[in-house]
Amino acid sequence: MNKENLPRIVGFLCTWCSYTGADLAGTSRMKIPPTIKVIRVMCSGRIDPLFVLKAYLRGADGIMMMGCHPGDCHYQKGNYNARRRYVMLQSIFKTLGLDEDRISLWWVSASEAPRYAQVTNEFSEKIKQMGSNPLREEIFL
Amino acid sequence: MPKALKINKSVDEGIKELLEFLIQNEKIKGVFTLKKMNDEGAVSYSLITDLDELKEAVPLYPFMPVNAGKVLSAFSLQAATKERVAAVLRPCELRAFVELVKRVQGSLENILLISLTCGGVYTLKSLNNGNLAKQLPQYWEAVKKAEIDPDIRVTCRSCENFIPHLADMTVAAVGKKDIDNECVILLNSQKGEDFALNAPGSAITEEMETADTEKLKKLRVEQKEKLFDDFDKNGVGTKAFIKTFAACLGCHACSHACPICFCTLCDFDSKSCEYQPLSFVSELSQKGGLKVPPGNIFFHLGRMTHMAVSCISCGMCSDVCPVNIPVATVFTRVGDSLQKVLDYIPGRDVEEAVPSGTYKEEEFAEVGEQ
Amino acid sequence: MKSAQKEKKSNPQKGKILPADEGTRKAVLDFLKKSLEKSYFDVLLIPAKTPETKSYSWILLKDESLLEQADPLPPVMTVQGGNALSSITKHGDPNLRIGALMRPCEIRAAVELFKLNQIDLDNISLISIDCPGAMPLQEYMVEPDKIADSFKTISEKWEISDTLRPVCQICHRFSLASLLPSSEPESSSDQSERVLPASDLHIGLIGTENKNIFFIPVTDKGKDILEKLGLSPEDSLQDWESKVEEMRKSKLEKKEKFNQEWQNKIEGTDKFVAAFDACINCHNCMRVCPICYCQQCYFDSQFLNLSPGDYLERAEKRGALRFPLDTILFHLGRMSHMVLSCVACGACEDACPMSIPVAQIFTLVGDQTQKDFHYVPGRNRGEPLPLQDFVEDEFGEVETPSEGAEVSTEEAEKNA
Amino acid sequence: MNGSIGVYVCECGPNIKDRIDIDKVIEEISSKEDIKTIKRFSLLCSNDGKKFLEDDIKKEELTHVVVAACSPKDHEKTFMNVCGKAGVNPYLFQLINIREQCAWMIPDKEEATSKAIKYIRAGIHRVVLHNPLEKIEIESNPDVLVIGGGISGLEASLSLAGKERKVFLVEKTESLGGMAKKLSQLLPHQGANLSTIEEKIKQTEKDENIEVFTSTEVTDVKGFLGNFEVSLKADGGNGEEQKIKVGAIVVATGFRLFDPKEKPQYGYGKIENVITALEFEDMIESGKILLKNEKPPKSVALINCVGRDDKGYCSKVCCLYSIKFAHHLKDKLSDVEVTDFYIDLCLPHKDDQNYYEEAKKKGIHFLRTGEVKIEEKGGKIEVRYKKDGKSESISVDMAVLAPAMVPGEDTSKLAEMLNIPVDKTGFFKEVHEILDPISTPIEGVYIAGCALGPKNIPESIVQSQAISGKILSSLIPGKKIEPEVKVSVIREEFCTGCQTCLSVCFYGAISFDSFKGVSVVNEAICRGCGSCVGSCPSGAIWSKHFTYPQLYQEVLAALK
Repeated sequence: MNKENLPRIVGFLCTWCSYTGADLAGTSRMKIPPTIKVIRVMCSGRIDPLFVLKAYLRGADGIMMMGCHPGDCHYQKGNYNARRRYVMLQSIFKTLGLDEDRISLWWVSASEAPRYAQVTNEFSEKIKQMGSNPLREEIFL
Repeated sequence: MPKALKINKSVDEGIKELLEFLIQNEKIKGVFTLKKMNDEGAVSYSLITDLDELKEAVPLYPFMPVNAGKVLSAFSLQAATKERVAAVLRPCELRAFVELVKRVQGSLENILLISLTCGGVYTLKSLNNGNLAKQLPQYWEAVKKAEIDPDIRVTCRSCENFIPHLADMTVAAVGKKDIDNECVILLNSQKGEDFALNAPGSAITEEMETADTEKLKKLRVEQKEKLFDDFDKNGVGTKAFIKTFAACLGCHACSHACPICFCTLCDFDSKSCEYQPLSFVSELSQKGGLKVPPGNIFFHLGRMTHMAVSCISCGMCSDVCPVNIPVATVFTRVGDSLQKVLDYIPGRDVEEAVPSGTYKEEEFAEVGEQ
Repeated sequence: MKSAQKEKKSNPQKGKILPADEGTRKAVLDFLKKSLEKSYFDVLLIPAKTPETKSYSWILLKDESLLEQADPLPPVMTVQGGNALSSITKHGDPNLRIGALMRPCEIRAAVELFKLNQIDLDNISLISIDCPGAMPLQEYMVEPDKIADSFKTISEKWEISDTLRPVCQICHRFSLASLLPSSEPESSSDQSERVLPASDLHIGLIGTENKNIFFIPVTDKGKDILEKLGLSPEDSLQDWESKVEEMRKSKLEKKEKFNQEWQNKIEGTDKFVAAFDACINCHNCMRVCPICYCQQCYFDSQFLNLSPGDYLERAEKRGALRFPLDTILFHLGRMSHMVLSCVACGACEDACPMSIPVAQIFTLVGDQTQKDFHYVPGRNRGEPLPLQDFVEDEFGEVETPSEGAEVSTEEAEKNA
Repeated sequence: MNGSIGVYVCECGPNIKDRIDIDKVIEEISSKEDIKTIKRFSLLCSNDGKKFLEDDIKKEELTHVVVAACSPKDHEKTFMNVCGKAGVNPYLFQLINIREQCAWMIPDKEEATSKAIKYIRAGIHRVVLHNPLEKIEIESNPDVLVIGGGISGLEASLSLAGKERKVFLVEKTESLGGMAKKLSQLLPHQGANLSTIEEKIKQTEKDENIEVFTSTEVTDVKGFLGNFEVSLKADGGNGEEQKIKVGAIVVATGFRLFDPKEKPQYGYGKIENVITALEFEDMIESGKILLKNEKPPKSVALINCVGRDDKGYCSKVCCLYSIKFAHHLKDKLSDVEVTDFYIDLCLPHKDDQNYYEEAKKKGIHFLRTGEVKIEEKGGKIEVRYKKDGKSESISVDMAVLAPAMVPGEDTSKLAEMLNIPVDKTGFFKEVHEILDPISTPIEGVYIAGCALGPKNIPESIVQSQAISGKILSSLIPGKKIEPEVKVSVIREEFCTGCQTCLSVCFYGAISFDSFKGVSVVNEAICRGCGSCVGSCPSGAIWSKHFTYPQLYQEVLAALK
């Protein structure tokens, strides 16, 4: 992939844990791939599966859902809902043979800047290997 | 051994006799059941209160004009009925109703649920061809032998849930060689027994699950595995998925016929899903072309996230599709996976929470931690 | 109108005739390709075959290589073109010059939707085309190759075959309506005020034995297209006109018979109700109808919900109550909402899972009521919808005058 | 578009300036986006910067403002305030984080710049879809309801009343004091005695700011922080209903003791002279430590951890009171043999170890075993146990059981009423065991003491005092409450009434209007997490400031 064709990754980050963790990664000058574009939501429970579908169908090469670790949700349990929705999406994608690997969920706490750096870099690398989302060119959607 | 009622009449007439008894003795005010609309074979669900009208009823007619779960939901949406009524419906319709009740779209209260061991239904299209009436003997022959009539809906052929879960009474049909002369109605609940008190016929004991139901179950499971294998071989992958839905008109008939899709105004019919000029301009320049109206794949995948976990595989969606997309097969396949992953059987139990509204802290612990 | 006709005779309409050596489809597509190349249009809206399948859908194409998949006259009408156009311009002008090639009934639906503010026509050029009719969609989906073959013959010979959809067999507006007004009723409104014909440019296929195609400019925009593409409209259209007129006559005859036949079939409440015996209340007819543009149909809303007690009471009055409820109310109600604008496109019938002849019934009723109002839906962009007259006693026998009145007032406001 | 958008790029000293090509940002944005102005400034959060921003917004007559600078965690509020001062609704503003999320994490300047441009463009497309939101203020009632008159409840009531707060103290039983009052003595080595508790009860009863309701139950709670309406019923829930209004609620309902009868292996209720710790406390209190035959015991077994394995947690206090019993026995009956059976010894406080060593010195046997079994043999009690894999037994006159502490009877009922969670053990669950150990998900509802799980008296007191502090500092008389603005709203015309949203709302902010058949969000309770939005199949719920179209614009911009 050349620079023009870097993977396009959309990250939905909960504001309390993962976004703060991402900020901390910046503050700590960790190297984060420019491929990931962050969208801040209040809670991972706010991530409507339809957002993920929309991004996927619109040609996102990868989608990262991120929230607080189970038990640490700022809103008590929102991340448990997020987890179920993620599992559901995975199951649908697997059954239909769509690229389930393009969709991922990660728990990253506010202090886990190194983890944020690690998972974004790893995922970005993995998506690079997978190549771009074929739906980006698909007309008949 | 569970109690049962034996009426020495054909199975259809037997139920009607019971229903007549229930209405006559004011045990129920009316009954929801299929009723003949004309001589060409058209039927519709009706709330029958009058004994003359009951004569026109065809409770076990192998045809599903609309999933009766939807009918009972429409009836009891505003409140539970104060007067008691009965409903004769198929196991998948009953399961659909239970799913709707869980979503506060109806109430089971004061409804006597009469179901049957189900031989499946013919497609809507079979009525259009005018073949339905001719096929009836073939259907009942298959039911008696506990076999699969090859002309029933695809989802019926591969349905292993043909024994109802929560019925108060169940008409034994599958494997009953004598259904032309005798009607056996199992009483599955106290409510069922109470209603059947002093009813015509003789009290016997009878098992819900028999060697014949086992046999049919085996056949159905085989069919289901075949259907799934075929899907897993030919239907998966982005290309195949798009191809499957290539003919989609975006009419959303599938969602409107679906008993689980209960929303008054579907999100995908609403303004939030309409195309904004700005968004398609950039998409156009990226792809060089765009299907219009856009969003069919989004609709089907999105609808899947909303309802597939509760899909009871009634097959209405395939039947109403004007362009013959095997919607029910796709949704049944996905539903099966989802239901396994989330350990959920739609319509099994009214108290079981809908998976989208609940979670377990300890489940899927490995997810997100890699 | 009569004077306009006279005027026409003294100054006959001219167009451009182009050869169609490799078939009319190719000729039409070449023309469209040119329009893209010369940047007259940014994008085209046209039916196309979806890859690896036998089905068709609309595509908005920018990349001219996609034209290879396009088919100006596919054997079936999948999504009604009016709906397709509305879906992309409903929320305003995308700032693209769009050329939309559609069948006449689709153009007319688009014009009705334009009047209802559901389509923005500012940057759109409507291109209509002579239409041989379409084949029943559900039959096509079962045997696509066979049906496509017979459609090919029908469209080459301009046969009025009884394998076509019933409403297509009797459609006398298969060519551009506003050009040939002789058989149309006069408009109730003042025509001199604002005459904006339905399409901008018409493509004639009839009358050439498939050797040529005609381009007939209708509006200034249409003339502009031809001129910009170096196709000055100077050729005589007589061959086309006379052949169209001939075909129109035979279709009108067929329509007369059809009307009588259907009148007998559905006249009287019992017969009308019986026609919908098999209806399963899926409302799919409404969903595919281009004129039914409401986001939430009144008949899908919760306004009609009653309590179980009320249902039981209703059931007891008649001995039995059909569920889902209000089947006939729906069809009659929908009729009262849209039949004046019904363009008889047949989409409803194509989509009915129970094969109820919805389109035939609506066409019959539409034809008669539209005549009463001297209204031809979609003939003219300037002709106002006869909505103010909507509440008058046209439908005295219908169960739902109040609903009709309610919505029509809303529509009138919206339209004002 | 009718509005005019202004974009401001902050250099953040060298932080952004050195790592992002701001000129290029300005050039790209101004050529591609329909905006009124785009400007750069050295440090927008400085006083000069804020003044510049305010003046420029006014000068340019902007309606929407986008600032590209640091993380919203740093200066979102700062710039929102500036917008407000400049006459632009603070919510028609979007802060784009190009420092942490671009400048600082992408070493390549070109890449960082292009990402910054994308973020800013997304912000511009997002901000035009923003709606002006207004803060709302709600009157609040500073009074407090304390449920439970045990040591925790008493302490909370007294600390609040001491600061002139009106307290309603509701106790289910006839008298105050709770479990602590049933003790014969506190732990002597901790330097307190029972009179402290008696004293607290007296003070409470005297205090003019505390209204005590004994034999009274809470039957219903409605409302939210600052505005709770509570129904009380006297006579153990059978009497007349009374309604009170309070601003905060302290749940101090304590615990119960596990009933040893549930474990027949202890022979409680069947074998003579097998008694519970509380019964032994009564003996101490009466000064008569006697067997059923009125003779003093010659040998006593103290059995700890009764029910521990079933419950799965340590009750924390039993080891110490058993040691207290042992001391007492040795002190009163010099020739008595005392054996203390335990699974794990729990001696958490600094003086506890010493107290235990002293007991050993007095000749008390401590036996670490698994669960023991008690049988009757020849009129005596036989305690069977396993030691190092071998079955052994001793014969004693008396066995004192120390049962596990279990949740109070009303815990689940109250939890439902207050919409607060309980955990696996059945006790109430705090927001976070370490970070927020006294709060519940419901603002204004706090939990103290053993209602949360086993605690000793000092711990319970500390919690009550902490809660008083929280209430006194957050619920101030005369001060209004400002609930979250970015809350969820239900679009009624879309709502089908399936109530899925109710099941995913952890705050009980959504209720169902059965007349209209639609869900309703109480904006004063909603915290704006948006879980309900993600769960609604009809798309009927929007979370303000995070609406579907707003987020979708961000998705689109990310994929451009």
